Amino acid sequence: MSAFRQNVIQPIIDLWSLIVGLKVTGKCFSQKLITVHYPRETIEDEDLDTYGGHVELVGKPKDPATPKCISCMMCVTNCPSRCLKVVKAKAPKLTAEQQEALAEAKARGEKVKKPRAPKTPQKFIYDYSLCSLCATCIENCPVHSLRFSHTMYWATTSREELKLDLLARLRRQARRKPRPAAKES
Amino acid sequence: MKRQYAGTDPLAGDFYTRQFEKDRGEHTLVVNMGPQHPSTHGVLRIVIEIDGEYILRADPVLGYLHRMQEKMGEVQTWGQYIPNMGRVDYGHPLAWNWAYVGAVEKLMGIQVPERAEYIRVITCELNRLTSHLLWWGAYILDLGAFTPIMYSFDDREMLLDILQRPTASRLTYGYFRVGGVRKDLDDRCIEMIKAFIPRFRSRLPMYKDLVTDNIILRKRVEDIGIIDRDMCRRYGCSGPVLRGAGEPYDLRRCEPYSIYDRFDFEIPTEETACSAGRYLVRMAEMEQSLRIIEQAVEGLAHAEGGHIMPKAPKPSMKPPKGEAYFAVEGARGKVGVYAVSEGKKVPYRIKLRSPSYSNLHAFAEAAQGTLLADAVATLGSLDLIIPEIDR
Amino acid sequence: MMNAIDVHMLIRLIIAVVAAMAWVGINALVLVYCERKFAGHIQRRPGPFEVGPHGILQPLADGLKLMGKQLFRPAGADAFLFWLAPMLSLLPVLLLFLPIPYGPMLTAMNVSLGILLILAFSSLNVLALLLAGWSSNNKWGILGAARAVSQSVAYEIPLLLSVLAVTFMTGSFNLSAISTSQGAWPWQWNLMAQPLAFFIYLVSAFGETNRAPFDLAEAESELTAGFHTEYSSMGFGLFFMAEYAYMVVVCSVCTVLFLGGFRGPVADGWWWFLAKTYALLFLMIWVRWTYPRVRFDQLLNINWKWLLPLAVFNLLATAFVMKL
Amino acid sequence: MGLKVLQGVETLCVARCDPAKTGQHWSVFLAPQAIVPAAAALSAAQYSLEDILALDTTDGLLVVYHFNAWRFDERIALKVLLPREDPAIPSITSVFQGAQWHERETRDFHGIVFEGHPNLIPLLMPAEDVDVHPLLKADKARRAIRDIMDAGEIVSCTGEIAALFAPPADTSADAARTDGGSKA
Repeated sequence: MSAFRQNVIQPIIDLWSLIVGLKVTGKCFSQKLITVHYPRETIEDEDLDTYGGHVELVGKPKDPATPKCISCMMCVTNCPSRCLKVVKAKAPKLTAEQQEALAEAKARGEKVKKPRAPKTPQKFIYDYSLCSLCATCIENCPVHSLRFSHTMYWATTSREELKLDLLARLRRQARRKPRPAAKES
Repeated sequence: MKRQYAGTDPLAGDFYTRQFEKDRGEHTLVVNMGPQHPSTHGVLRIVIEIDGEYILRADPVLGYLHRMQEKMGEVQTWGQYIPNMGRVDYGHPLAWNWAYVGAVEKLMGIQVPERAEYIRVITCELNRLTSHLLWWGAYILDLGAFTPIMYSFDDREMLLDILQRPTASRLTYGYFRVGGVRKDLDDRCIEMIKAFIPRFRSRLPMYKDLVTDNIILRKRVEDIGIIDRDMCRRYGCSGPVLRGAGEPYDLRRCEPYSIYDRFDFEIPTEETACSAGRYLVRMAEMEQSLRIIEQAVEGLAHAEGGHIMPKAPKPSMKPPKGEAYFAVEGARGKVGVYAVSEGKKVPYRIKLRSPSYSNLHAFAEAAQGTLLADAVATLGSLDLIIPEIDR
Repeated sequence: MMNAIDVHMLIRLIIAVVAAMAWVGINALVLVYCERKFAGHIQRRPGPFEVGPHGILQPLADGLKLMGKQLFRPAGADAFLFWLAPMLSLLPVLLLFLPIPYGPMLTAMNVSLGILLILAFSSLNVLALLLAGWSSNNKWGILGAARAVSQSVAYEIPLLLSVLAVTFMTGSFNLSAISTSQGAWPWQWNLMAQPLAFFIYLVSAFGETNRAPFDLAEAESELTAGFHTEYSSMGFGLFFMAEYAYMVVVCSVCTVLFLGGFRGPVADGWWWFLAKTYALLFLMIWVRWTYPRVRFDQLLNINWKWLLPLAVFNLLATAFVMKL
Repeated sequence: MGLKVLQGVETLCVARCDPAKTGQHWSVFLAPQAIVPAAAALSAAQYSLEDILALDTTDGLLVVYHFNAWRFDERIALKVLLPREDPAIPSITSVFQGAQWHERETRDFHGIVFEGHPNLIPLLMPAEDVDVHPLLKADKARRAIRDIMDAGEIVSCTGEIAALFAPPADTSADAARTDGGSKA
């Protein structure tokens, strides 16, 4: 009897689960869509703000076109993917007159200050195709000059375009949104 | 011309096929399941000898996604290796993060602040949910139902939004640091988690109605792919595979690490040792993870310390000489990292013990004598992540 | 030489076949679109949306894409059989549409043995699947073909028996006669008299048309794509069209046999026929996007252990009742 | 109090480790021929295999087997030191079938031959690179065992193994080696 129950009655009862399944999908069919039609709609900014896109430079608060970066190379040494390339700026070359003046001053026994190399880097190249977005550079920057951008919708057609000149990018950003100080005046 | 292939030679296959065909019986067919097969999820390849549709022998061939992660560990500094951990297992990367960071912390004798421990528990459990949801959808897809993966991804997207806030990424997290985590959980994140838990609780019955109770699915997974306790021991299986065989072995309880001893949760087990057992264990685990997250979010409110210890080691840290083994409970089982330091910036040796590797190894024995369709059901129930197997 | 009636018949036949071809094409396009939209909404996404308003031109674009692709034949495949198979799959379908009564006067050929004609020619599809799988020189293809054959052979029997039960009641193989023998309202349909036969027919129909949850011959997660693994371009396209055409045929026949065909409340006509057929098609789509796939031995067990005894029982009961 | 599980197995060195520091409870050095009996003893005591790995050291190739128990928290590391030339060790696949892949992987990475393995073909490395062993260290990067791990709290030990962990006696030769290493 139990065999009959197990082999004949039970399967018929089990068919109910199929109806339940249809009910679930039927219910979902009548519900609102939950996807975002990408080109026409985008997701909310609030979710986008936390997205870690490629790395970008942070400008000085007073001069957004110049990065805070002091060319200390911490980011370059710590990067596991070796995707950053920073070229330090060289000390400005002295003109002949300046050199003479310097030599004179030295001869007079004054304390001579040779012009130092500016701390701002000359080049800041970043290869997004290599980057693993691990944030090691961001954490290890002593002056907090790096951060994640929020560019989620960026696509390129060639690998070369993934090499970014972050300095140029920063200048573009600064131009696009005028600094708050300028607004006030 | 056309018939010249009928014999053996030019298309007889590669090294592994030839190795496999040495023991081939008469009147059987050797088929390659993968590396491009819809249900091997990536580039797993299994050479199968079939008689009709019955599997006589199966032999997984690995290495299609082999990246030599262990060698990479020997050329990078201790801190630089962390992002690699996100790439070993894309399903549950935070477990790998934790295993590696934990091993280094053991080497250095670091005590992590309480708040950081809570954050680790919360994010790791959320990540376990994403992993189980991914598995669930993909497994049902393997069994032929297309719709559930869309529902599971609906929930998974919300989890990814939550995890994106502290980690800034959505899949391959490199979030843990030696001494803590990279970024604190903000209020909005806590809010989102609190909103997610009741929503997900209400979704679980729907999953049950649509799939778990479905008679077709039950008939597909019950008594298929038996991996019992002894097999688990011989092959070193762990995680849901072992718990599906009835052994309540969960590292969060049996080898308690971090602050898991503070939480009240159960370890679901099933005695059946079949695919259905493993399936049910994972479904029950999702509920338990929710419980842990609930308690951890409460605990986080009055946890001491910051999200990372003060003066946390830099990427160029130099752990003292020694060896350390640290294992955590990942979504697939025991995730272990064995690190050996010579006291330099660069590790001397890093061994990654991945759960999928051992779990897959048991497949060959479990699949013997089952149907081809059962092989898919068994393979899926093991919840394999190929990059983790090949490392 | 040829008398006037023959010429008349021939012209009629040609028109009918051309119409059937168009009908198959249109149905495939509409059904593909409906299926994708329906599946999309079940999964709470919009489905095709980009080509044309609400993606309505998507099937056309897909068809063009299929035609534009390279016709590829794997090394070692038997060229003749390989290309014969898709054609063999689609061609008999055109015949199947001939005896179906779409409206009171809308029948291509009022064949007295209409239902037998449909059952006979639809069996040719098995041959196509077998040839496709065999000639591809692909192991998955052979497995798919083997599955397809045993599945089709098995499911034809209960299908036939459930159809026979209806013909016992009406006493005719003519589909128009079966339609008109039923009333306009749902309770006058054969569905009410033969619920078991309807159920058996429906389940067997899923098996016959290789639709999920019985799509084992092409079970993509097991056999990659089964018998049509190696087909590209329109080779695949023809199989695809044939599958949808068979769905339409099976649902049309079901409408005629159990749902009153073109009969309906207020006014009889092709609109009722289409509405009922498409309702059945939607059911098939709905089921496909809900259930997992059954295993092969289970599939055959369902047939031999459940459907066949039930169908025989149903047939005997019908005969008994009719005799009374 | 020694390690009860391995009673009856010939061990070279048994040492208790600090699990808080190393994650291991016991570190046991064995002779190559003792590995199969040791694995059998562990198997009989319901231990499960975690992993097998090898370390390239100046003292030779150190094969490490990790076993652990389910019912209680204990991880045992079995260590076997093999010569660098023609390293070979009996396979434990007859006891733990799960060792098959671990041993194949170790052969791939370090070139250690596991005798008695049913199918010792490349696993993760491509078949054409049978003789490439990526985890073998360059001469300069190689360290002695005493430089990479502690002996732990020794319970019993033979002189041979104790010598591995003893501070270098012959200062001239060893100091030169370590200096060279640190410069590199």
